[in-house]
Amino acid sequence: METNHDFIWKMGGQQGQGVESCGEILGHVLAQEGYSLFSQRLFSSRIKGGHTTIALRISLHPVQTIGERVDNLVALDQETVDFHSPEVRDHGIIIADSAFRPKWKRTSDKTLLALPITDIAKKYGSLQMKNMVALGMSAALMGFPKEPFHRFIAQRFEKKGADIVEKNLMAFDEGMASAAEAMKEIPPMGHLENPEGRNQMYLLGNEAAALGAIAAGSRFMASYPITPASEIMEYMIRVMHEVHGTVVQTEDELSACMMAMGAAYAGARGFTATSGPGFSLMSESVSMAEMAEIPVVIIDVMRAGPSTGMPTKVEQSDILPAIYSGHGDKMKIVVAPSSIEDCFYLTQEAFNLAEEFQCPVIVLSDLQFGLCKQSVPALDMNRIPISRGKLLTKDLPALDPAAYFDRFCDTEDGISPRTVPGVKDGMFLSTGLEHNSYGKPAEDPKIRVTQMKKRLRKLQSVCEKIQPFTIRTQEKSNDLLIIGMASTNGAIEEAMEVLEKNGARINHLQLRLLEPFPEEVLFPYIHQSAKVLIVEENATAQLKQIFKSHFSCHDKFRSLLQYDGTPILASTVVKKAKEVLG
Amino acid sequence: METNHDFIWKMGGQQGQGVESCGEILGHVLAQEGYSLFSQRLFSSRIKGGHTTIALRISLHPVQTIGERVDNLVALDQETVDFHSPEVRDHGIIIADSAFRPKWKRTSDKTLLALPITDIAKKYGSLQMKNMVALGMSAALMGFPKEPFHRFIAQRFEKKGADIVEKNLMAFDEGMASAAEAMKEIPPMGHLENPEGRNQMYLLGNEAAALGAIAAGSRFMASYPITPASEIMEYMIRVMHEVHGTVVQTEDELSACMMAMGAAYAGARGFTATSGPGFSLMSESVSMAEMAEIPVVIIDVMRAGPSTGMPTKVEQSDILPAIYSGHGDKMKIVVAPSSIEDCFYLTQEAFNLAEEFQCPVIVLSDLQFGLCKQSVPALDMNRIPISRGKLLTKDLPALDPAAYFDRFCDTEDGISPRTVPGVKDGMFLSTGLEHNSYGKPAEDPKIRVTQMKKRLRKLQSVCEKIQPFTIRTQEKSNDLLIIGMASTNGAIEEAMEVLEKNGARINHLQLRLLEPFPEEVLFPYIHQSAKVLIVEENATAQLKQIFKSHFSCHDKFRSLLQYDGTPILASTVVKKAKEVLG
Amino acid sequence: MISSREYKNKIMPNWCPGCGDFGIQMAIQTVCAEKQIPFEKLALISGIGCSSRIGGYLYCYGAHTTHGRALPFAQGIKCANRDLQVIVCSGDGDSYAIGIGHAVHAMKRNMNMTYLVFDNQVYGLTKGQTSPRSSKGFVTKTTPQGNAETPLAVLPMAIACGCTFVAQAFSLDRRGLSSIITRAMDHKGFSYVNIFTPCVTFNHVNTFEWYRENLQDVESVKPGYDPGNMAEAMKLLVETKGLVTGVIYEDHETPSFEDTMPPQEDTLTAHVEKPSAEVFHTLCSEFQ
Amino acid sequence: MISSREYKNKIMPNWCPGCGDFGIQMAIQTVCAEKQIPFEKLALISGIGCSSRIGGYLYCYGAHTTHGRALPFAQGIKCANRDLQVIVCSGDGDSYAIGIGHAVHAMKRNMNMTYLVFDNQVYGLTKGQTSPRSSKGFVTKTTPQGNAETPLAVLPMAIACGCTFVAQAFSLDRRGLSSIITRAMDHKGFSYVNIFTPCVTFNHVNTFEWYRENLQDVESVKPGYDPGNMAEAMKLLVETKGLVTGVIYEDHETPSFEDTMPPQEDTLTAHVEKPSAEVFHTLCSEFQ
Ligand SMILES: Cc1ncc(C[n+]2csc(CCOP(=O)(O)OP(=O)(O)O)c2C)c(N)n1
Ligand SMILES: Cc1ncc(C[n+]2csc(CCOP(=O)(O)OP(=O)(O)O)c2C)c(N)n1
Ligand code: SF4
Ligand code: SF4
Ligand SMILES: [Mg+2]
Ligand SMILES: [Mg+2]
Repeated sequence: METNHDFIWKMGGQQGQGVESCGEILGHVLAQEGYSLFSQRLFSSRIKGGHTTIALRISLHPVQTIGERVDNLVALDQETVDFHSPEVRDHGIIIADSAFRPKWKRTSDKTLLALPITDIAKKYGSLQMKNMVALGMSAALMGFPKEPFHRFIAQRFEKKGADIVEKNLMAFDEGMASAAEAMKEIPPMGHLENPEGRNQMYLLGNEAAALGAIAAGSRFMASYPITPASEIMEYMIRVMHEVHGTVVQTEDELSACMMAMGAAYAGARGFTATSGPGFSLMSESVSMAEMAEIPVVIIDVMRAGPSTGMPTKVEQSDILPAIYSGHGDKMKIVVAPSSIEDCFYLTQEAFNLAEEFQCPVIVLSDLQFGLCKQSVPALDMNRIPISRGKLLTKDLPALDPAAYFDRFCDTEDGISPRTVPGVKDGMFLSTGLEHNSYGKPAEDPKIRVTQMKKRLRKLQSVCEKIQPFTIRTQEKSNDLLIIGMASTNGAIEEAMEVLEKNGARINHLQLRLLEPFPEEVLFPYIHQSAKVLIVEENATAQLKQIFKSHFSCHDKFRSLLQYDGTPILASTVVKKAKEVLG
Repeated sequence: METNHDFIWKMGGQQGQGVESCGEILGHVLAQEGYSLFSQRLFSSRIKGGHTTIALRISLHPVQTIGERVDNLVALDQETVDFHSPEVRDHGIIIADSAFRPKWKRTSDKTLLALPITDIAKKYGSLQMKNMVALGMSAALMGFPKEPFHRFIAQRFEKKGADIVEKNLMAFDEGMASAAEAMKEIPPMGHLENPEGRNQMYLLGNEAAALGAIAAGSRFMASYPITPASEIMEYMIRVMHEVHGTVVQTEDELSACMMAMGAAYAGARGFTATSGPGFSLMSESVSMAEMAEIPVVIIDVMRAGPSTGMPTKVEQSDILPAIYSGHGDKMKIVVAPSSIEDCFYLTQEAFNLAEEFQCPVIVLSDLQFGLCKQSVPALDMNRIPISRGKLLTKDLPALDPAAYFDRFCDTEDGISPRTVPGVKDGMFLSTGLEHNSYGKPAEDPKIRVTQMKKRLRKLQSVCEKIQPFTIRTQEKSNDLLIIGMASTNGAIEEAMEVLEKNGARINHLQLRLLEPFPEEVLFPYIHQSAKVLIVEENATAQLKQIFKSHFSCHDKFRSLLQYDGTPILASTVVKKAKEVLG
Repeated sequence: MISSREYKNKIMPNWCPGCGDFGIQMAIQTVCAEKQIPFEKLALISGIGCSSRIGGYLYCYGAHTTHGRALPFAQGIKCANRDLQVIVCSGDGDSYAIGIGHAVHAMKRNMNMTYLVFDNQVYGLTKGQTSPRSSKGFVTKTTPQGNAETPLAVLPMAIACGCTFVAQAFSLDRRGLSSIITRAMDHKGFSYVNIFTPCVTFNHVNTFEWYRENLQDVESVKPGYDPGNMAEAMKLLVETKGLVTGVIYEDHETPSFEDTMPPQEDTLTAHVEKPSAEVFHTLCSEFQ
Repeated sequence: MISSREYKNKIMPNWCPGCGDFGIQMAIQTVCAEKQIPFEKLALISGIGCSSRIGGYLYCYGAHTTHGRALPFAQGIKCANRDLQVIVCSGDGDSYAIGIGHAVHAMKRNMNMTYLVFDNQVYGLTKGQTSPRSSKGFVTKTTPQGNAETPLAVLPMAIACGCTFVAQAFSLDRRGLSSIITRAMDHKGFSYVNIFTPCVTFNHVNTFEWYRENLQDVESVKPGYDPGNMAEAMKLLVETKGLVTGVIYEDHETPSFEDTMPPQEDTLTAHVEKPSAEVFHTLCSEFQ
C-alpha cells in the first residue's frame, strides 16, 4: 500500500448532527499519536441547524493550513455531497450516510460509498451515535488502528457509565468494520506512516493566546463576548482560579478596556480581547493609555469587516485601524503573531513590551488563528521571561510632604520610572490631559513638547526588544520577497515549498511588529529584492500602504488581496508569485 | 500721521474681567465698518479666573491669522504685561490699568501708558465697566471715530434702560479722552485708512459650519457637548426652530452618531459635531455607516491629543484617525475646510457628497477655525445647490408581494438607487452585516466580493464632485510646493506673500479632500515640483505619511511640524521654506 | 386588508427550532395586521443578537444596527419622520448590558416608539454567556461556578428612569403578548415591554415550562390592577420578584418628546431644502 | 497622625471661587484623616468635568480618566489590588449621561469602593449645558426654551440596580457630608453618594440658598428612619421628590464582589509571575 505524508479528512452535515464532535475526537486521538494536525471548522451564522463542516489535515510534518484537496469526505447530508465533493481529490473517497439516499453522478476519479451511518447509530440506541460510527469509518479508511480510539472513547464517556462506553465502542467498531468491508471493492487509499512520537499540544490560537497571558503573569482580564474572540475569555474564566486571578465579563467593550487599563495602572498585567466592533469601541481608551502611559494589552482577533461584516469569516482588515485608531498622534505598539504557536509566545512578549514601553500594545490575531486548532510543539513557559521594565515597587526615597514621584520625568530613552498605587513614596498623578513630569495637567508649550518627544522617543527601541518579523532564509537579495502578516503565514510557507523548487530566489517575511514600523531592519530586504509581493486578506491593501509610506520603491510592490471571507490558499500564492516573477 | 494696512490689538486679564466682551464689541463695530478682521481668544482651562487674552487683527485686506506682533496691548493685570509685552512690536503701545500699579522696565522701543481704567469704571458705578473704558482707550489709540461705537453701545444696552446706556457711553468717552490725552506725550501710532465698505459677516468657523448645515437643508442634529465643537450644537439649537428642525443633545457621542445616522437613513440630513474623544467613540458607528451605506456627516473640530490632551489648543492630529478609524476596510470620505468661509461651503458639499456617495463624510475642522472669528464676504446660500444623489422618494414601480427594493444593486458607478422609510414600494433591509443587493445578510464569497467592489468603486469619482484642493496659482512646476490642510491655510498664505517676493517659484496647495485621496489630480503638482513642504500641526507627520504612501518621490517631501498647541506662524513657514529651498 | 402573514418576508429565520423568538415575531405580525400598518410606514430597528435578527424577517423597512445602539438609531428615524411606526427589538444583552445607557435616556426622552426586549436571560448569538438578566447561580460559559450577581431589576429601573409605559410579557403567550404590544403601540410616548422568551439552546433553566410555572399575570395577582400608580407598580414588582406579566405602569400625563417640540407640518425628510431667503437673511444678520 | 490638610496637594484647584466642589474635597480630606489612610493606599479616580478635576487635588494616587469611564477604570484597580481604598469622583453628566451604563453595572457588580457624584445639575466644564439632572424648565445653552425633560430619579434607579449603599448629601453641609462619606467607606460593597453641589457660574437656579431651602435631612422627614427596607426607601424618595439627604438605603446581606471570589492572599500586582510548573503542566495537559 502506498504511503502519504498528508491526509485531509472532512466531514459535513447539519449543525447539531455531531459533525464537530467527530472531528474533535479524531483530532485529539491523532494528536496524541503524534501526528501533526490542523483543523478548521466552517461556521454558518445559525446557532443550530444550517450546514457545517469540519476539516482535519493529518500529516507527518508540521502543517499550518488545511490544505486544498480532500482525501476523505464524510457526508451526513446531501448538501455536503453537493457543496464539497468538488473539493475531493482524484481517487478520493466520499463516505455518505445511506440513510439520506445520496444522489451522486458517478465519476471515474472519485468514489462514493453509501454506508449505513444512521442505521448503525440507531442500532446502538441513538442518532447521537452517528459521530462514533463516522469516526470508525474514517479510521478504517485512513488505516488507523482502533486502540487509541478505544482508549479515548473509554476515557471520555467514563463518567456516563460502562454501558454508554460499551455502546460507543461498538458503534465505532461496527463503523470501522463496515468501511473496511466496503473498501475491499475499491482501489486502496494511501495510508500515513507512523509519526515520530512528539511532545505536542493540539489547541486553538485563542487558547494559545490565553495560555500566553497566564504564562506572562497576567492575572486580570476584563472582556465582553464577541466572535471570534470569546474563547480567550471563556478559557481564562475556566482556569483563572488555578492561578488566583480574576476575570470580569463587563457590560461592554468600553468598560472592558478601561477595566483592563485600571488593573494595568495598578500593576497587574491587565488585558482584554475582542474583535473589530469591540476594538472600535476601545479607541478612546487606547488614546488615554497612550497619553497616560498605561501598559495595557488588547488582543484583536480580526474578522471580516466593516461593521458587523461577516463575523465568522477571516480577514486582516484591522491593520490600519489598529495603528491609527484613537484620536491624536499614535504612541502605541501593534504586533501580530505569525502562527498559532506564536499566539502563545507573542502574547507574552506583548505584556513585556507594554510594561517596558509603558504604552498600549495591540495584538492583531485573526479568526483563522483564533478558531483553528493546530498541533504545536509543547509550549515552553520559560522561553519568554517576564520583564517589567522600569517598574519600581519598593524602597523608594522618601518624598517631601505633598511632593509627588517624578513619574513622567524626561529620560534619555524616553522611558520614565513607574510606580503603582500601593507603593510608598511613589504617588503621582495620572491624567489623559497633557501633563508635567509629576502628572499635573500642563499646557505650557515647552512641557507639551518635552512630554510628546519623550513618549515618541521611547518607542524607538521597540524593534530591538522583539523579533520584528520571521524570515525563511537570511538571504536579502531576492527575485521576489513575499510579505504577509498573521494567518497568511501557513499558506505562504506552503507556497514557498513549491516556489523554491522553481529556481527563482524567493524569500518569505512574516511581519510581527507593525507599529512602530521596523523600517530600518526591513530596509535591506526591501532594497535588495527585485520585487515584493504583499499578501493580505483585505480589500484596500492595508499592509502594502504601510510599506509604500516607508519605502520609496513603490514600483516593486505587488498585492495579493483576498476579501471574500475565505483564507488565501497556498496555490493562490503560488500562482500570483509566478505571475509577479513573470 | 502714518497709515497702516493692519493693526493688531490685544487685551489680557483675568477671566471674568470683561476682556472678552471688550474684544467682542471692538470686533463687531469694526466689522460693521467694513474692516477685515480676525480675532483669537486664548483660553485657560479654568472656567472663571485664570489668565485670558483676546486679540484682534484689523486690516484693509482679508486676513486669516492673528498675525505676529501686537501694536496695542491692553493689560488689566500684571500677568498680561509680563507675558505679552514681548509680543508688542517696536514702538507699540501698552495701556495698563493704573489700578494694579504696573511694573514695567522702560525700554526705548515700547511705551507703557498707565491709565486709570479701574478708576474711571468705578466712577460710573461698577468694575464691570472696565471693558467700556478700555474700549474707549483702544479706539482713541487706533484713531477710530467714536460714533459707530456709540451706536453699538446704545443698541446693545437698550434693553437695560437709558441710564445704563448713558453710563456706558460716558465710560467709553472718558476712556477715549484719557488715552487721547496720554498719547499727546508719545510719538504718534499709525492709524488705519478707511476700508471700502463691504458686505461682510464676522463669525466663528463653528458658526459658519452650522450655517452651512442649515443652508444644506439639514434639519436634524444630534450631538454631545465638547470643546471646541459645542458652539455648533449651541448655535443649531438657538436657531433650528426658524427652520422647523430638531436638535437632540444626546447622552453621549455613541448615541449622537447613531441618532444622526438614523435620521440620515430615514432621509433627513442628519449630522453630528464633536472633537477627538467623541470622534473616537463614534468609530464603530462610522464603520456601520460605511457598510450600510448611510449618508451621515460628522464634523470633527480637532484639538490637541492624544486623549483629553489640551482641549483648548489647536492641532491637526485626527487626520489618520479620521481616515482609518472604524474596523475593517475604509469606505468613507474625509474633507477639510480651507478657511473659516469654507467651513460654510464645504459643510454643504459634505452633505451632498454623503447623499451622492451614500457613505459617511467626515469634516475635519480644527480649533483654530472653530473658535476664531473672522470677517468673511457675505455667505451665499445658493452657491452650493442641494444634490441628493440617487435618492428616490416617489412613483416607484410596485413590488411583488414580500419583495424588496433592489437597494444595493450593483451598478456601473457603484452607486445604487436609494429609498428611505415611508417611501412606498421602496422597502429594503439595512444591516451592518455583509448583505446581498436587497440588504439580506449574505456570506456567499461572490456576493461579498461584488458588494465590496461596489462600495469601493463608488468612491472613485468623489474627486470630480468637489474641488479637492485650493491652489494659489495654476503653475505646476515649482521650486517648492507648500501643502497644508485646515487652519494652516492662513499662515501659509501670509508666508507666500513674503516668499513670492523672493524670486523662487513657490506655490501653495491646501488639501480639501483627504479621502479618497485625489492622487491623480495631485500628481502633476507633486511630480513637477522640486520640493514639497508639508505643513501640519501634529508630531507624527500624518499628512506627509499619506503623500508618501501615494507618491514614490519620498526625497522631495519635507515636514514642518508643530505640536505645542499654538498655531503655526507665517514667519515659521517662511523660515522653514527658505531652509528647504536652500 | 393586509394579513398578518404578509408582514413576514421570505427569509427563513435562522433561529433554532423551538426558539421563543418565533412567538414574538408572530405577535408583532398580528398587531401590525390589526392596525393595518402600511409596510412602508413600519420601521423595525434592532441591535445585534439572535433576537435582533428579527429586523430582517418582517416585511417592512428593517434596520439591523450595531450591538446596543438600536435605540439611538431609531430615535433619529423618528425625529426625521414622525409618521413612521417605529418598533425597536433587542435582546437582554443588547438592551441591558452594552445598550443600557441608551435605554435609560430613551426612556427619559420619551419619544413616541415601542421598545421590545427579547429577554432570554442569556447571550444567545455568542453561544451562551451570562447576561445582566441571568439568574443567580445560572451556569454558563462565563460563569462556570454559577452566576454570582443578582439580575437587574429592569422594570423598576425603567419606572425610575421615567419610562411612561412599562410592561412585561411572555413570548409563547400569544394572545397576551399581542394585546400588550397593541397597548404599547397605542401609548403616546415611549413604550417598553420586557418579553421573556426561552432560549432552547443555551438556557436550560428558564425554559418554557419554567416560565409557565413562574410567571403570573397581573390580573391574577391583583385583580383590577391600575397601572397608573407608580408606588403600587414598584410594590407589585418587589412582591412578585418581577415575575409578573401585563402592563405594570403607564403614565398618561408626561408629554412625549414630540409634544414638547414645535409641531411639524411635514416630515424632516420632505424638507431637505434651502431655507427661505428671508430666514437665511435673518440668520446672517446676527453676524453683520 | 496625618492631618486632613495633608491630604491636599499643592495644586490650586481651578474651580470658580464659591464652587461647591471645594466643600466635597474638604469632606473627603476630613474622612481620610479620620481613617488615617496612608497616602499610597488611597486611589482617587475621576472622569472628566469640573468635579473630576478633584483627582488632581488630593495627595494620593489620583487618576483622571476619560469622560464617563472612571468606574470601570476604578474596578480594574480594585481587582488588581484589594488593599487600596478606592474612591471614584464624578459629575452628574459624567455619571448619569455618558457614564450611566457603567454606573448601573458597577452597582450590580458590588465591588468594595465608594462612588461620589458631584451633582450640580448642569455641565460645568463645557460651560453650561443641560445635564440629565437639570430640572424641568431649566434654561441653558442647549435648552434656551427651558429643559423639557424630567430629571433622572437617580436614587430609585440605584436601588433598582441593586446598589447596596445609596445615600445623598449636600456639599456645603460639611458635617453631614463627612459622616455620610464615612459610612459609605465603611460599607462592604459598592457605596454610592449623590452630592448636591452648587455651580455658582452656570446654575443660578439650584443655588446654595435653593438647596438650603429645599433639601431635608432624612432624620427630620422620618425620625428613626431605617435604611434597611427597600420599599420604604423607594417611598421616601417618591414622597420627598428625591430632595432628601442621608443614607437612604443600605443592604448588608448581598455579598460584595470580592466575597463571591476565592480569597486572595495578596494583591494581583504582587503576583505578576510565571505560574508554577505544576499548574502550567496541568493547564497544558488538557491539550495533550
Ligand atoms: C460591539 C460588539 N460587541 C460584541 C458583539 C457580539 N455579540 C453579538 S450579540 C451579543 C449578545 C447577544 O445577547 P442578547 O442581546 O441577549 O441577544 P440574544 O442572542 O440572546 O437574543 C454579543 C455579545 C457585537 N456584535 N458587537
Ligand atoms: C468623550 C467626551 N465627550 C465630551 C467631553 C466634554 N466634556 C467634558 S466634561 C463634560 C460634562 C461635564 O459635566 P459634569 O459631568 O456634570 O461635570 P461638572 O463639570 O458639572 O462638574 C463634557 C461634556 C469629553 N471630555 N469627552
Ligand atoms: S441560541 Fe437561543 S435565542 Fe438564539 S436562536 Fe437559538 S434558541 Fe433562540
Ligand atoms: S463652572 Fe461651576 S462646577 Fe465648574 S468650577 Fe465653576 S462653579 Fe464649579
Ligand atoms: Mg439574550
Ligand atoms: Mg455637573
